[in-house]
Amino acid sequence: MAKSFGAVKALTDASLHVGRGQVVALMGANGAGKSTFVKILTGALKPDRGHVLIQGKPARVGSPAQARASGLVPVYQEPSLIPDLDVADNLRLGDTPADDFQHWVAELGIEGLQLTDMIRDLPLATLRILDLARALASKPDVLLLDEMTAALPTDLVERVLRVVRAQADEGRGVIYISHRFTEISELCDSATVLRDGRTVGDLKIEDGVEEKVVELMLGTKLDLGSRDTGASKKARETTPRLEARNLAAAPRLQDVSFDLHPGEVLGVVALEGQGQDELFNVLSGFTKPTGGNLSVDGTEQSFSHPSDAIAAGLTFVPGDRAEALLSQRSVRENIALPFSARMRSWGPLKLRRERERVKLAVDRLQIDTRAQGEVQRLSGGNQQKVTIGRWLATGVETLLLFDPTRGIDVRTKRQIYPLVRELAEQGAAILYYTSELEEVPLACDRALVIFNGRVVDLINAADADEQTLMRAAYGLTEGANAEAVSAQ
Amino acid sequence: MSFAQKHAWTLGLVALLLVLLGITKLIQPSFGASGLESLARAALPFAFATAAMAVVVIVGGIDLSVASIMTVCAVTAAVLMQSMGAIPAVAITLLIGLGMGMVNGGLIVLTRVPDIVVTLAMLFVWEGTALLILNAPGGTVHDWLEDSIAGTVLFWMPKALIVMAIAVALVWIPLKRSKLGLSIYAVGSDELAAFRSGVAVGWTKVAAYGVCGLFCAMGGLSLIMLTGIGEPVPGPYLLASVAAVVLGGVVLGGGIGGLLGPIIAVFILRIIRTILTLAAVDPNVTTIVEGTIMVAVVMLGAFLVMRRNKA
Amino acid sequence: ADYTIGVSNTVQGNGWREQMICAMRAQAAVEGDVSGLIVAHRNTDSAGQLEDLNNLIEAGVDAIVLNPSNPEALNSAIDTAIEQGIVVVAVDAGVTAEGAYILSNNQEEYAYLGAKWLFEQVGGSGDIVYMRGIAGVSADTDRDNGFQRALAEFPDINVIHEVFTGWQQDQGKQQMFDFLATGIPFDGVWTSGIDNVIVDAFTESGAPLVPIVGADNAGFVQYLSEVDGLEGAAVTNPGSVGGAGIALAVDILNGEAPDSNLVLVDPVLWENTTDDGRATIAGAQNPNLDPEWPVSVTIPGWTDYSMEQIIACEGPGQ
Amino acid sequence: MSVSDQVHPAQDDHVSTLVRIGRFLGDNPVIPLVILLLALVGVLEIMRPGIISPFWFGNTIKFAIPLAMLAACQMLTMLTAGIDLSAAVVATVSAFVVASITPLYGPFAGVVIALGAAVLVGLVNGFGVGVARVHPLIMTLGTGLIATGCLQVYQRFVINTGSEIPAFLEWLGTGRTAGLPNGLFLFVPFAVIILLGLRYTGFGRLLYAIGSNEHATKLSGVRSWQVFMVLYALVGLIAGITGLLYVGMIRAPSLSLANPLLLPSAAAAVIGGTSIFGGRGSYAGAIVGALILTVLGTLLTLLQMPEGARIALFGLIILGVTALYVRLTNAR
Ligand SMILES: Nc1ncnc2c1ncn2[C@@H]1O[C@H](COP(=O)(O)OP(=O)(O)OP(=O)(O)O)[C@@H](O)[C@H]1O
Ligand SMILES: Nc1ncnc2c1ncn2[C@@H]1O[C@H](COP(=O)(O)OP(=O)(O)OP(=O)(O)O)[C@@H](O)[C@H]1O
Ligand SMILES: [Mg+2]
Ligand SMILES: [Mg+2]
Repeated sequence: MAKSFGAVKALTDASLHVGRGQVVALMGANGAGKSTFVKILTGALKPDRGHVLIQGKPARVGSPAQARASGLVPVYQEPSLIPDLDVADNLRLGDTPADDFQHWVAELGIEGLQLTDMIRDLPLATLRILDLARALASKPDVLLLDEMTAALPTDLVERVLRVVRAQADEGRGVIYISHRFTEISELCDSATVLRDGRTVGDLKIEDGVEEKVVELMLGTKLDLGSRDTGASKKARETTPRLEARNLAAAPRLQDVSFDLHPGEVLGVVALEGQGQDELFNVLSGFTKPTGGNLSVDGTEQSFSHPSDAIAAGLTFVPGDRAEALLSQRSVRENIALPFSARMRSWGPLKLRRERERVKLAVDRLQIDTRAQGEVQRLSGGNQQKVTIGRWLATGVETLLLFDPTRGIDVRTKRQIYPLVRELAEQGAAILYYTSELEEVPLACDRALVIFNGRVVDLINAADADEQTLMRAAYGLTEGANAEAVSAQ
Repeated sequence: MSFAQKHAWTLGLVALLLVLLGITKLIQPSFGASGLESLARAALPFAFATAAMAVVVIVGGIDLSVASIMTVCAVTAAVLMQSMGAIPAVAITLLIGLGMGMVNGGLIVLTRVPDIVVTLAMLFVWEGTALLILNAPGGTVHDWLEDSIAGTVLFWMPKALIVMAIAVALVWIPLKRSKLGLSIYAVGSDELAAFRSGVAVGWTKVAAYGVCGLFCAMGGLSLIMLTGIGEPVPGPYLLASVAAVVLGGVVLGGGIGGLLGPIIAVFILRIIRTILTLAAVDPNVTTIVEGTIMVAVVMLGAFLVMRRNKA
Repeated sequence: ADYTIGVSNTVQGNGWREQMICAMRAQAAVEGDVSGLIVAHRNTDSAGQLEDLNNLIEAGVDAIVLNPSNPEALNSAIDTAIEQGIVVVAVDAGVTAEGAYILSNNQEEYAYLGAKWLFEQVGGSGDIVYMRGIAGVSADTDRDNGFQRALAEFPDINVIHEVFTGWQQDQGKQQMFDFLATGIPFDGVWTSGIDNVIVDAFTESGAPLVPIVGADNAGFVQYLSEVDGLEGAAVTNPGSVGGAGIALAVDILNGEAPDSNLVLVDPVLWENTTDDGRATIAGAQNPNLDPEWPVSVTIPGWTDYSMEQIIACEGPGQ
Repeated sequence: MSVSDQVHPAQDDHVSTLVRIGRFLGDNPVIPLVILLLALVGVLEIMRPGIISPFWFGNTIKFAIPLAMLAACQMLTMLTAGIDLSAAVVATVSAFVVASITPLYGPFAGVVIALGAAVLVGLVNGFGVGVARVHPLIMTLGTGLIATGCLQVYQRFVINTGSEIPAFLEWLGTGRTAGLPNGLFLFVPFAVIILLGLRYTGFGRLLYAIGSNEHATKLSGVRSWQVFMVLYALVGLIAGITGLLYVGMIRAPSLSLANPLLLPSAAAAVIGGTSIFGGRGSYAGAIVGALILTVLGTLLTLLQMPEGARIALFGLIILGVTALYVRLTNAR
């Protein structure tokens, strides 16, 4: 397969083979062309070159409908349900049998879903599950899952893996894309690695394959992350940058208190829908809290607009990059956006300063700027970097990161952890929500665990192995650390 | 969501309409069956134009040429009726309207020029076509057609209202229940997601514009049924239909809304005109009042939605 | 008596129609028998005028004075009105409904008179620019009939350029500039009332003036006496015919109906090429009047209001 | 930089000339428009040999200027996914007010009151769009109606005060310097300000940003209502200035003077490549769009054919031009 978008060659020579009952991981760095490959295989894009064979016979997959008829059913990286229709109508649109669908929804652990619910009103994680359930209900021969789990909380990921494995065991083929090695090693039989649009290797999944895959993906060796937490201990002795006391916000944030010090990275860990969205919305000035108060550098603050929060030094990077990006504008304009936000800076631009700062941010994050004319042409991971780069360019005091590594490849992730650390060491205070528990020890000093809208635990990075975090996130540590938390 | 919540906007419009009818009755105690009858007749062309506009707005487009298509259909029918019976003439006109709409849709899909530009250009093309068909008012309409929308049945029910309801329902209800109707909403809501769900996006758009043309043809026919003559100059239906569509709860951009709300909005706009005339308000002020009410209703709607979202 | 009269008009924002409305208001104010005037005055089509007429009938008026958008399209409402004993008077243009009274400016004659003068002025042969109104509108069609009648009488006159101004000043001016730019020679211009901007187009571009026919709009009439070298004629087309319509309606309500249902107000031509004509023009001029208003603000024998009253533009009880 | 250089291949440089031309045009969308404009002028010259003269040139520019200025109103609002349906009415109001106030209180007062009225309408639009969040189409349609009504009421009080157009406006509207219309003395600085302002000021950036993703601008601390208020007030001011120029040009303060420019002004903006969905557009394109429409108007005025065919041809040519343009630049 080959595919170019104007000057950019997304795929040059990509091949892939899936047998019955096999789960093949499709791996590659951000921008390697994985999604493009999936789109071509399922008729959403026309390839420049290449062909698809099904059971050895050439197949035509000219449109998504044709692909579906040939048994190739995808779950794309972006939700593909119609926002203004209810669930039932979405099913009707693709002739998906509702009974099977509901069976799969239940199997995947989504409760309380009504067929009359509007897609628009459902949270992202649910949408991903519905996408999957819809695909499963059409009984595909080959299932193509593109970063299906990136936005899912850990509990749902497990169910998805179980269901997918069961599919393969029934004799279906699965193409599975993810940047998470734990999932790959748990689920997949083999891995096909793409680099710059070219298939560079097919590997069996076995112990120690991870390093080989990374090497193939990146074309270089890469250190695994590690770090020491000495500096941050010191940090906690200063006055807190951010003091939250008994914050509450509808519908799910009940009572959250914490201190965030300069030089510290405070992790936030929670299962889906425990109030973490509301917490970040309150801190970033999007919604007003219904209770509690918030002080920045010792002065009490009440934000009525994100610009108030920004003025107080609190900058927010949302998890969904589509929310934060000007998709049709250039990388430069995206990064420079906060410079013009306030009315007094509506005048002539300071072009030189802007160019310098933007370049600094781009270099520091190693943003791939080949398609910089329009941010929507960057790959997902690079888009994510742009959303962070915006705040590097303005200078950060307090950074609120909401799942910043969602859908990002290992290499980029390993650029982001040290960056976060480095910012903290330079005096920034960072609040870091992540849906991937293994990130906590790599990026954070301590982790705040939220369950049911309340803080249930505060765990030091040294103790934050996945099991401890998981138990806490499920609210299973009630009592032990809770007093310590409330005393803080 | 409960029925009342889902249709809150439409129910609000119905309430507003009832209040306005009450006000009319207060100002003019003799307002009754004949008043309703003339209200329904006045609303007829606006209702069809609005239905036409609503369909393309739902599919995510807009059609600036509705008034021009209506004019072409009106003069075509008026000319045809000089030489043939009403039924074939009506049938041919409906087909021509459908065809003109599909031409609009086809051009949008093929040229990939934005809807608003294509239909702006087609506004002129159809307007010119109408003048080429009839360069001065003329043609004829069979009497029974004119009578079919004049007067009342069952004491007070205006025939025009019944004709309107039947015509719109015959097209819209089967459409809305069909896969095509669903596709129209899907494409308007999220074109990419619809494509990926297997919807033939291009054909759906062509079909939606075709339905728009069909409603325009009905609008054109209603014009000649009202006036008895074909006039080759477009009336004020473009902006009025956009206004009614938005007032009726259809979201510009697509995917949300139906036809009932916009048609009720048409009646609201018409009855405001009636009230202002009955109250002998200075005509220059009526323009101001109409503009203000339009803006105020939409503002109020936005305000209520904001309140509800906060609560 | 204590009459309420309804007025319906379908063009707004043009000086002629505004004058017509003001004349109606002023006349209603001076008629002792009129206590109320309901005016429906907006931009709309025939279907919209039907709506307005029906609303006026609902309002229970005693008489309706309308400027019809089309002679045939309004019959259903007019018939209803007459059935209910409402007096209907069409002004400016006619209607075909049985029993309606018509007090009409003779549009065909308007065009014929001006065209004939123009053709004679250029010596019976030459090339003429023909600047019409809005294609497909009744008044434009009537005027075209008159123009064609005159044209038939002058076989050596050739229409070298025909264009529709849409009765818009800016479009007329731009179209004249465009034609002047072609350098094609011509001998005269007939306009359908977009007149003074045509004179401007000549003077601004430095082109030699040719005879121009316009209407009796204040701006053009002023030009006829002030612009050096302009030979031209204004054909009267009084908007005050609206006032006459009110007077007629009141007469009919009072039982003094005229013998015929049809009264044509024939236009008059004022030329600035004869002493008589120049004197008429000098007398008619009114530099303070809105330039789009016709200078013939009254119709002797029909209207009773004064200049001040029509300019005040107030109806009864205001 | 170093890592990404290794990881991603450099852009391919053996591409065909055709692709390269296409890409160049895609990056400079004004060029195909200018080519289309020149083609239309060529057709005109073939149709009426000798028409292309300095006189014609001056006229074309003269009539394109007000259209291009109103197109600026449409383009600027379209950048934020809006539109200004009241622009033409505002121009008319401003024209009528200046002509009716001047004989009473002099030209200075006339200009100030006219522009004041224009900015007022703009502020109301800005409030409706930015604060009350009414769709711009409805808001400006509504204020357009309201302004028309107010103008109608107003004109009744000035029927016999006469009207007078300030001499400098006549000079600006009708005079020529070195064969070129004096209107350029207003338009050239105006266009430069818009062009540079969009590219090199924070406000210009924000217009594009809000049109691309308003939510993202909010995240970055932009209070969009402020932007909308200033934008619509500015657009009102531009429409008001256009009205002043136009009344100097046409010298007939009619109650519907500039109203026919509404559809063409929106058409000029979209022909010029502005997306009505926001975030994309350039003023250079809109200016060329205005010139194309003006030349097209001349072309059709001079074609002898039935009026219906003329109107239909106008539509077909607009469609053809934009379709070709989209094909050439691959823009949407
Ligand atoms: N529309 C476009 N126009 C031009 N270039 C594009 C476009 N879309 C993507 N590209 C380029 O193609 C390359 C691969 O992007 P792609 O989205 O496939 O990355 P990816 O593998 O999905 O990475 P990520 O994991 O970051 O999402 C990028 O360098 C990008 O700049
Ligand atoms: N519509 C498009 N137009 C131009 N370039 C595109 C387009 N879609 C993708 N690309 C480019 O193609 C390349 C491959 O993108 P693709 O989305 O397949 O990457 P990916 O491997 O899925 O990455 P990720 O892991 O980030 O999802 C990228 O450089 C991307 O920028
Ligand atoms: Mg991808
Ligand atoms: Mg990607």
